[in-house]
Amino acid sequence: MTTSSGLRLPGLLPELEVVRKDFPILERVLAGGQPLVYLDSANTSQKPQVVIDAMVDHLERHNANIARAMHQLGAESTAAFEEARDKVARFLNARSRNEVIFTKNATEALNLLARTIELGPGDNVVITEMEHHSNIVSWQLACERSGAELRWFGLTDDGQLDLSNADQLVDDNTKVVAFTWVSNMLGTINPVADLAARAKAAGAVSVIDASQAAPQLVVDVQAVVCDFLVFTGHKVCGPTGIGVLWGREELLNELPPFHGGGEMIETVTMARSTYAKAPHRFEAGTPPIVEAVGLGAAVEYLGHLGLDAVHAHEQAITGYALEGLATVPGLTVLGPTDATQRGGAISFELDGVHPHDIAQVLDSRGVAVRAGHHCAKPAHARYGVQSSTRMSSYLYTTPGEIDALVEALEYTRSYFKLGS
Amino acid sequence: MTTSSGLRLPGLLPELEVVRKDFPILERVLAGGQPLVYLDSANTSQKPQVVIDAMVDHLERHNANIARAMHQLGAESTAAFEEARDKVARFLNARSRNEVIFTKNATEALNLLARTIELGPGDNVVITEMEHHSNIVSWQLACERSGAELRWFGLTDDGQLDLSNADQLVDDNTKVVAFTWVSNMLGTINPVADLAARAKAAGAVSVIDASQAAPQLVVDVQAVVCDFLVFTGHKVCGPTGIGVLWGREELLNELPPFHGGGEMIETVTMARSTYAKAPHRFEAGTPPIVEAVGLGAAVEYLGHLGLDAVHAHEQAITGYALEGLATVPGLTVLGPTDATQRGGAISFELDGVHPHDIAQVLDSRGVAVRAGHHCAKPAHARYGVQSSTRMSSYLYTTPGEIDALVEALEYTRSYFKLGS
Amino acid sequence: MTAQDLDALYQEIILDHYKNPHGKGLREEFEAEVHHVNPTCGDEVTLRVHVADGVVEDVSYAAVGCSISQASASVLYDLVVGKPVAEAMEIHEEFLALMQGKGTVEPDEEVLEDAIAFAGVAKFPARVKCALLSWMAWKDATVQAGGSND
Amino acid sequence: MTAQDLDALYQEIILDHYKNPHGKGLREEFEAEVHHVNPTCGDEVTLRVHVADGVVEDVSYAAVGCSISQASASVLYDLVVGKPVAEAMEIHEEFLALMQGKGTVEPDEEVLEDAIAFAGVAKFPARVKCALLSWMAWKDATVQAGGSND
Ligand SMILES: Cc1ncc(COP(=O)(O)O)c(C=O)c1O
Ligand SMILES: Cc1ncc(COP(=O)(O)O)c(C=O)c1O
Repeated sequence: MTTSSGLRLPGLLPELEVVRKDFPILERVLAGGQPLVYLDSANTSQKPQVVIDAMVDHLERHNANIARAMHQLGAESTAAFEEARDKVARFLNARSRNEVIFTKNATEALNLLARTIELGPGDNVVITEMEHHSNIVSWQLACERSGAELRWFGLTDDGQLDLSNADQLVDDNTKVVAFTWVSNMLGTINPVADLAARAKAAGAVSVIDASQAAPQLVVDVQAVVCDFLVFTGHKVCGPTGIGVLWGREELLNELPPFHGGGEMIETVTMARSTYAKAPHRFEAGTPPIVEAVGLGAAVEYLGHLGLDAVHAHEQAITGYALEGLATVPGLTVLGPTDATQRGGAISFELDGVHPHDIAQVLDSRGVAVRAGHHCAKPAHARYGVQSSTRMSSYLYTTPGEIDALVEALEYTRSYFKLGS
Repeated sequence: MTTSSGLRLPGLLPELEVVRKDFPILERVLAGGQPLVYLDSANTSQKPQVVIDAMVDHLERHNANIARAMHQLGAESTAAFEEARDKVARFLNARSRNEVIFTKNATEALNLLARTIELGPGDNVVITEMEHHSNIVSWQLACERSGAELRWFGLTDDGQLDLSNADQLVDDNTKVVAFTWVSNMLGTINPVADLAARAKAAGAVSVIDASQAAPQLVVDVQAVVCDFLVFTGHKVCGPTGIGVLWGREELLNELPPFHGGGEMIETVTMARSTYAKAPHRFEAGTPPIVEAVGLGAAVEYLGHLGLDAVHAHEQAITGYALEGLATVPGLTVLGPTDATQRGGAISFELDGVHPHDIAQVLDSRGVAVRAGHHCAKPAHARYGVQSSTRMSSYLYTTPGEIDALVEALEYTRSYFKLGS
Repeated sequence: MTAQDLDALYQEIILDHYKNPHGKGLREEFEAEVHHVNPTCGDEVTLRVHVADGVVEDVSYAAVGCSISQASASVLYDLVVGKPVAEAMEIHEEFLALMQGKGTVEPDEEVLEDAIAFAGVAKFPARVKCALLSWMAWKDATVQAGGSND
Repeated sequence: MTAQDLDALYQEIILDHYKNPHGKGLREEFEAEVHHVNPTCGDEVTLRVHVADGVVEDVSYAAVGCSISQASASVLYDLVVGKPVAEAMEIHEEFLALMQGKGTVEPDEEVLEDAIAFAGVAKFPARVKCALLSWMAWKDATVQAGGSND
């Protein structure tokens, strides 16, 4: 029922019903016979069959450790892993495959940078008030360790970065400017190329958190002209357990090693060791092999659909959702309300009902959303909000699912006996 | 052919042929129609169908982010993830599930400790000359950062730890004693309870690398009385992308945070944050969820077979292999030659043929072994060896496969025209 | 979860306490104050205890949170104020056992009174933390106040 | 891989060079010495170059490694010693292209002589590093010696 809406919005992915068939979980029936309406994709995306199949094929037919193994399975596994690196390099339009480092998730990628970029007293790091905790706490800890100062861009009332004091914030002592491309709470799309250029002008490195951008926008590291960029596998149709750190090759090779262990070395004696170049320098230990294979299949899948088409779909659904949400009495959207200027995560408040309670009632109707601070407490605090409810769509979301959300919100209001 | 050996060694797993059917890859036919003889399990183990199926079921039916998601899929995913923690806690006989921290691999677990245990000038860290690079380089880097001194136990000619100067090595300034339970190169099984007691007596913490022990021995952290212990998922029939750090709960809660990010916090403001207790304190970001599910299924699978039975099988195969290898002219085994005193990884040299060349010829017969330094360069250097060939069996290995190895080694000798 | 589950969770008693919480507000007489947070959702409670002669004289609190967490603070107030600390701690234990029982524990109405309405919450692991937020804060504060050393 | 693949890899020429390596040993006259390691297996080469008047006068080396890496050092010696540096660098390029061609590049016997026997190695990614170890070391050393700046 939720997928059969007669509505045909311009911009939707062609053959959306066929695309949905790629995702086995979308056929899941929940308790009480409710069909699944999954609107929590900014939290984690669902996985298409090709990704699952690529992983299963690897585990059932090609599993072996990589690099170190010289036998046939080892060669196959190594080739599959390194091919995944090639696919990610293409996905990001990286100059070289050596610029792609596989990490555990976006959080590890950010912490890798916060641990290896040299900072000291007198230096400063500039972030923003709309960052995910991963791009806040990592730098707080780095500043505590090093004595550097942490600064941040504030936010305007309408959910944008406040750049009015940018010249004072980013100064000659700035070593790092780290910011999100798309906010996971407000949906705001930031002017990343400008921010990266500002960092460069000040002699600082730019770090872009593309965790929410990579799923839905064309991410071209050469076009943005940034220094480092991270994203996480599980939000781009890939599995958990894998993330990506991209960095300019010469910068990566200037960083000291992160973890010590197998595969990151050149040679080891008990007294001292020397280290390999990027990417291996930063991939100590057995990497997430089958996860890389899954991620490779995922970005290839996105490439086949076309990121432009995915983005258009996201905008169409987001616009439709903003319209629908506006019809719910007492509902306030946090962040920009122009669908063409924002990502697909929409956080909102509903007068008189706590987000936990909203999410709970929605769940009883099969509608899956997130409630809480979405790992963005400071951005919530900025707007005087303790927690919010967030719906987030993805390439498989239908207008009918948005209808189901809006109906379920109406039901929530009546369940908690709110007048209209 | 390789699995049909008439031989019935005492100690083999009952119904070995049935057990082998659990592992789809063992039916793999390699180039030239060769059946796979997989003797590289110390590098990574193969995966039983139950592990693959558990992962697929999770991805196709229950996938959602954990902890933060309040909807039905979120609850299912969280339950599956936390159940995996319970399974691992039981596998290790941990006092509390809070003592089990999921990491990316053993390497990350060791580096987590090397980054968070406080060290300073005057302190020392004691390791051994038979460690895997992960348990060497991690501490080298920690000592470089902190000014602490790195010390190590040497090795005796017969492949054991040289404990003769233990009282001088481990002294009042020792903060950490880190050592492997089973050597991945020599196969040596170390007296871990004694070493842990020695660390305790000196007021140091003990760190056990159980990466090679967990697959084949009963690992009981309460019986060993150690402080920290790590192992890696992919060597115990689980997937890549996951490892385990176990630590005594009170010690874990004394350590500072490792990575900053989602789920490891209590509260976050732009200026400062406070942190959750273990295990969450050390699990910043989206954890390897489907990997934990796979690992949970893997340790449960091992539990059903019985670690005692797996160990007996390993000993039977290792004894048979040592006998077989002894028949090959010019072959020298590195490490203990008494099967009851060692693990299942057997490294050896063959006069006149380089390990790469051996592995290559073996591969042409379908026999998969490892050649190189096995991430244990110092142990190789100790015995004046540049690199070696390593065969490593596991619970699915048959005597027939050992026969195939020995025949292939004979063939290697004749291929390189070595006289007998 | 189904519509019936929803009704089992949001019992009338809970919604009543949510709309009209008992004992809410921070009052001046207290020996200990604590601040607890639910890290997942950011819900918070600041809670003060006033203990005299081994008796819980007052529990006062300011809380931001969902219906379950608000109602459970209100029920806590009703159940412990006026009781000897030892008895209040036993009630705490009983409520904890109910919440952690995954829906298998039968609540004792004699002891838990209105709190038996939380039996339905125990089936929702994500909400158990909400129900326990103020209870955990109360225990923490009471121990700090020296009212109990267990 | 099959038995035929094995024979394609271990050509007679390779095994001959392995058993009787040309130019092996470290000799005294040199402008640069480098030490390269194959991190995966630990194979090592110490290599010295002696360049005079733009000509590769000598390449001397001590190496520990497999048949492929040993034979390729021997073949390197044969191919570059006595050649002008520029020409030797071209041979290097040609050998590199052959090794990185995944078995699709047809080697030019005029230029590569015995080194054409390494065509089979290109099909084994794990062994390409072995074949290139001494060649990479030679290029590194020659650049350091100022013999070439490309
Ligand atoms: C003894 C030992 N320690 C540590 C490791 C590292 O494990 P991983 O590469 O999964 O981090 C290994 C395996 O490679 C090992 O054998
Ligand atoms: C903007 C942003 N940055 C970082 C992250 C962290 O990603 P992960 O939890 O996979 O490390 C997320 C998602 O949780 C995110 O939305």
